[in-house]
Amino acid sequence: MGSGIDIGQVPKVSIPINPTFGWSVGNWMEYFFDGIKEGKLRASKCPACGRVFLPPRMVCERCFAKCEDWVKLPETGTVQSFTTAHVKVGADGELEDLSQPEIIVLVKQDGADTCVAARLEGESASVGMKVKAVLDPSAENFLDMLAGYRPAE
Amino acid sequence: MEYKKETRAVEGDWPMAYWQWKFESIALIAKTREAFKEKKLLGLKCPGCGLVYFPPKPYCYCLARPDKWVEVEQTGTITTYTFTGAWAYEGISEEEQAGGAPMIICGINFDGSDTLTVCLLDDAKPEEVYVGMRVKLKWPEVIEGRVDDIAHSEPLKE
Amino acid sequence: MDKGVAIIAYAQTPFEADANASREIQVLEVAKTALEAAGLKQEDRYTVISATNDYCDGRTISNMRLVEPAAAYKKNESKVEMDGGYAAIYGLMRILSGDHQVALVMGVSQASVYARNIPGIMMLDPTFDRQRWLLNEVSAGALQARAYMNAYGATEEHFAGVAAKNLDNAARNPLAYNKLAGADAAKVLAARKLYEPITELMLAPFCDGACAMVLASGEAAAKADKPVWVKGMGFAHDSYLTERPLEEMGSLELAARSAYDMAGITDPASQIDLAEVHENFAHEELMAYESLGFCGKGQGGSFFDSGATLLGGDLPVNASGGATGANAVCATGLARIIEAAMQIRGKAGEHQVEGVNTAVATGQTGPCAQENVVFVLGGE
Amino acid sequence: MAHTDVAVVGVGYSKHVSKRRDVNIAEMVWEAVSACYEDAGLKPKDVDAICTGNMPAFEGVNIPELWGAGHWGAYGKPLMRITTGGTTGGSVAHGGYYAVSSGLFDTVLCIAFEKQSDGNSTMGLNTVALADAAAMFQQGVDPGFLAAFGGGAVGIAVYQAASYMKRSGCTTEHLDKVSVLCRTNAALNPYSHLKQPGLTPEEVAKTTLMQYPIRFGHVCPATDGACAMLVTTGEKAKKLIDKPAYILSCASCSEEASLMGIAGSGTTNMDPCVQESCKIAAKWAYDLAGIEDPRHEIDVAEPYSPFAHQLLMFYERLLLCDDGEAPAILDSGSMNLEGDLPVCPSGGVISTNAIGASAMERVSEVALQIMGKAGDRQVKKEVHKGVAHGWGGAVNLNVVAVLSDTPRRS
Repeated sequence: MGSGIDIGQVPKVSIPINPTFGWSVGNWMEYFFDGIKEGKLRASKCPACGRVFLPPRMVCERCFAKCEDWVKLPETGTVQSFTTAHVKVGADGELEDLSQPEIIVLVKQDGADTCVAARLEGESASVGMKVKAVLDPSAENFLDMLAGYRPAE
Repeated sequence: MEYKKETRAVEGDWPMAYWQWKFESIALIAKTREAFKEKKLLGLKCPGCGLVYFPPKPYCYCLARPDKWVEVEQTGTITTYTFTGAWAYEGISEEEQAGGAPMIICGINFDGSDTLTVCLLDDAKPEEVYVGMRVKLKWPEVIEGRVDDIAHSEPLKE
Repeated sequence: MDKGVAIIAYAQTPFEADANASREIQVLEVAKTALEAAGLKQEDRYTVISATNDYCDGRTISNMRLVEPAAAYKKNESKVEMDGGYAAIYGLMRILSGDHQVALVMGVSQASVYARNIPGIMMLDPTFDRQRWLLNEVSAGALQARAYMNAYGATEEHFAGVAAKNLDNAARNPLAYNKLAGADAAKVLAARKLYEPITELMLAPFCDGACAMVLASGEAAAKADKPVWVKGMGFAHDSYLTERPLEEMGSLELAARSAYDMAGITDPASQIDLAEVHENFAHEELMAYESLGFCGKGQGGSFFDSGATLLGGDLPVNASGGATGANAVCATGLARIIEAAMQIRGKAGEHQVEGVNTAVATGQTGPCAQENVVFVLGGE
Repeated sequence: MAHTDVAVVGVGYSKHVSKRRDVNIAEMVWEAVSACYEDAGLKPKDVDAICTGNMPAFEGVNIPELWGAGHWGAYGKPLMRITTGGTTGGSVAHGGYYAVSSGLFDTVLCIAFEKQSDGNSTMGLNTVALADAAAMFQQGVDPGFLAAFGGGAVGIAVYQAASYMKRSGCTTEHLDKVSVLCRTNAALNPYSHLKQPGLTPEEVAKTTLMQYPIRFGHVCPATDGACAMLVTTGEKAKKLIDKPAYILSCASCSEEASLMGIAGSGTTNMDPCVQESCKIAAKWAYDLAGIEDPRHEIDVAEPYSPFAHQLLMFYERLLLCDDGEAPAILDSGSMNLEGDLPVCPSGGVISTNAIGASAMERVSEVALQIMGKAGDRQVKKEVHKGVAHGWGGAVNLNVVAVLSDTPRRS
């Protein structure tokens, strides 16, 4: 049995096309973004187990119940975990060095049972640190309306 | 919460421009293209099952790897076909008929090979085409060593 | 398991940064080698399960072009879009159903042709996290590492130690890609900082590679030389990364429990001789020690300090170098199963551990090890 | 060796329309899942494992289960994702079958879906061939020329249709009739997308020609939708419902890709209408199911047919008649709801195509017909056995499942 023909370096090709997408966020996330526009942090709540979801979910994964209850959460929360980022993922998927390190925090909003990953405006972070959400209702991209967190005094 | 029929959409993409693909067959076809300049069709024969692949292919279903260049005939048989342009269909409107120049596209099994090559069929009417029809390759006036060099075929008058 | 299924053959390509072969040719090589080792021919009857990812391969229906190279021509074929460990699970199910006697399973990916960290970002919640571009597999891993350190007192030195062990082990594995003989914790800590506490040497770098394995029913395995028996298996799904306690590996724990139940393992630390763990980051290996029951909750760091998981220890983990040594997405978990089988057969060469009869192997999919699969393997 | 019977005990669908912009992917799928639980009278706690799939390029989300499966009751459960292109839904159902018949799990939830409106569906399909296209450009092929070779918007289906028609004597009138059969059946199905009650062949014949011989009226729509199916052991099924639909057997078969691209095409699949792999898969499935004479033993068929000619072609390849006989059988009226062997009572893929879900919806429809739960589209004859089919890849993958009102083993 032959092992093919020696062709030297195997050629590579590419094509300059980037398929685009538009993911509809659904009514639960819609209500969340509408809320931030009015300066409110709205979380959905499971009617069965009371779990509070921020960002909101339509279904509680533990109870399979539809989360039709809503609660308004305070702007404060607690850092669950954090990382100091020295890199970011570039458009080509490689890790590029950042000129200035930045801090990414995983925050549990007071009253919520799930977390939000966001930037921390500040020099340092620690687990358990109290933080306050920075809302920017006029942000051009609605995903940036929850701009990040800053240390709560 | 007022239920909306249309909610916001997050825009994003798949940056495929940064993806690449590796193809052994590109190198194999490059050799075939060179042979076009001598008006030759080169196929690749599998040592395992004896199939001749034209265009050449780097692997075979039998798990052996085709490794022997063989010359393939320039006559062949149509195994499948279609037409472009709405003109080909009976009973269509005039606007549809204005749909552009007619093209017959067919899959040809060149004699001496076991695979299919897609070519245009010139000098034939759609109603004349059939599976099993004999055709031959029609070389362009200037052969540049491109895949397009073997883009055209014509009915074989035997 | 009352009905026996055995691993009767396997094959791996060398893992490389940029293999001089397409994924089709890599798959053909492992499929052909594994079939031959199993004494099978293309025309024999077997089912084929591949593990590939459309986004890594840059092809919708990534299995479509693999039919011939994967020895799947005119075969009963399917594909899982997860780690290769899941292909092994599906192959196992097909045999246990009684409809099939032999299954060829495989996994392949080539990081040299895709934008490395993008497929991971495309796994995130598209309605929120994804386009915020903060989370990716590495930053999420860092958040998990910190949560684990905070909960249980593990340190960066522990992570560095694990990475150094795996890099050094990989140096003995001729197929590994990321190797560093004599690596030590200081070297790992001094490497390029990515997302703290993760340095470049603490992660499993994406690379090119493929592997394949042949599973057979007890009957079909009867003639095989040194079959390795699947004693137990389990797999489980955990919550999305922002909705669960990151300091735990819930799905690995569940998967291990079901695999151990099946295999009759009640005291993993004493009953298991060796583990091959799919760790995308050094800290995940420590967390796996706990989830696999090698030590108590929160004791991953001290268990590592005891030296048990070193190549000469009581319960060597990732003698092959693990995913740190080579991480071809979709092949990585299957490679762990194959490495564990090699150890049981006594065919692991320079990284062979003496006297391995029962081994555990894991595979994972998703950010922060969201989905996990566990296999318990045993010799005669 | 011990075996376990497998039965479908519940089926659920989301709405099937062209654009669901009020829900995200996970929420849309939840609709099908929750309807399915309700149909079976089960809860997520009763489920031992989950099998899912879609065709991810359409949504641009990699392994959407990671983010979405919590909405489907997957928390803490074994989950396996199976994706095989057009055959995905069928492959997922097969996964559910093997999960139960292996004896490893009792009750398995199968989920298949597609939300095409989140992406660009033409682009989604193009990503099947972009790699090959890139290679062709590198060889000096003009993009426009390549598009014509690829069959333009309708792809390889046009070659297949032309070739099938030539071989079988099927005419364009037959294609029009197939569209009528399916779209009028779809009008009776609350979960179909394109409902056209009272459609006539003449109306189909007046739709715009895409490429010979395919007109717009012969082609499936792009649908947003999801399907869920609960399968369990024969023993549990009998306790749950009066009339479970047993999955007797599943088989798939792959041939070489015949995309007519750079890597060429090999042996048997040279002509895309031959579809030998469908015949092989059907043979394997019938053998396992103990069916010797499918033409007489099968009571209902759901061939996968996004293009009109495929309903006839796959009817033949599923060994329900000889090659070339299907057009005459269509003319005889036997394929209608009240016929001898009704085909695509659901309305078929030509009426509803949520890509990843489509091949599972063939299985679920046959199950509903056997369970007698198909509502207005329930076929007239008594249904004992049915065959469900899926097709995909670069015309090279076929999946077949055989269902029955009586179990295979006990």
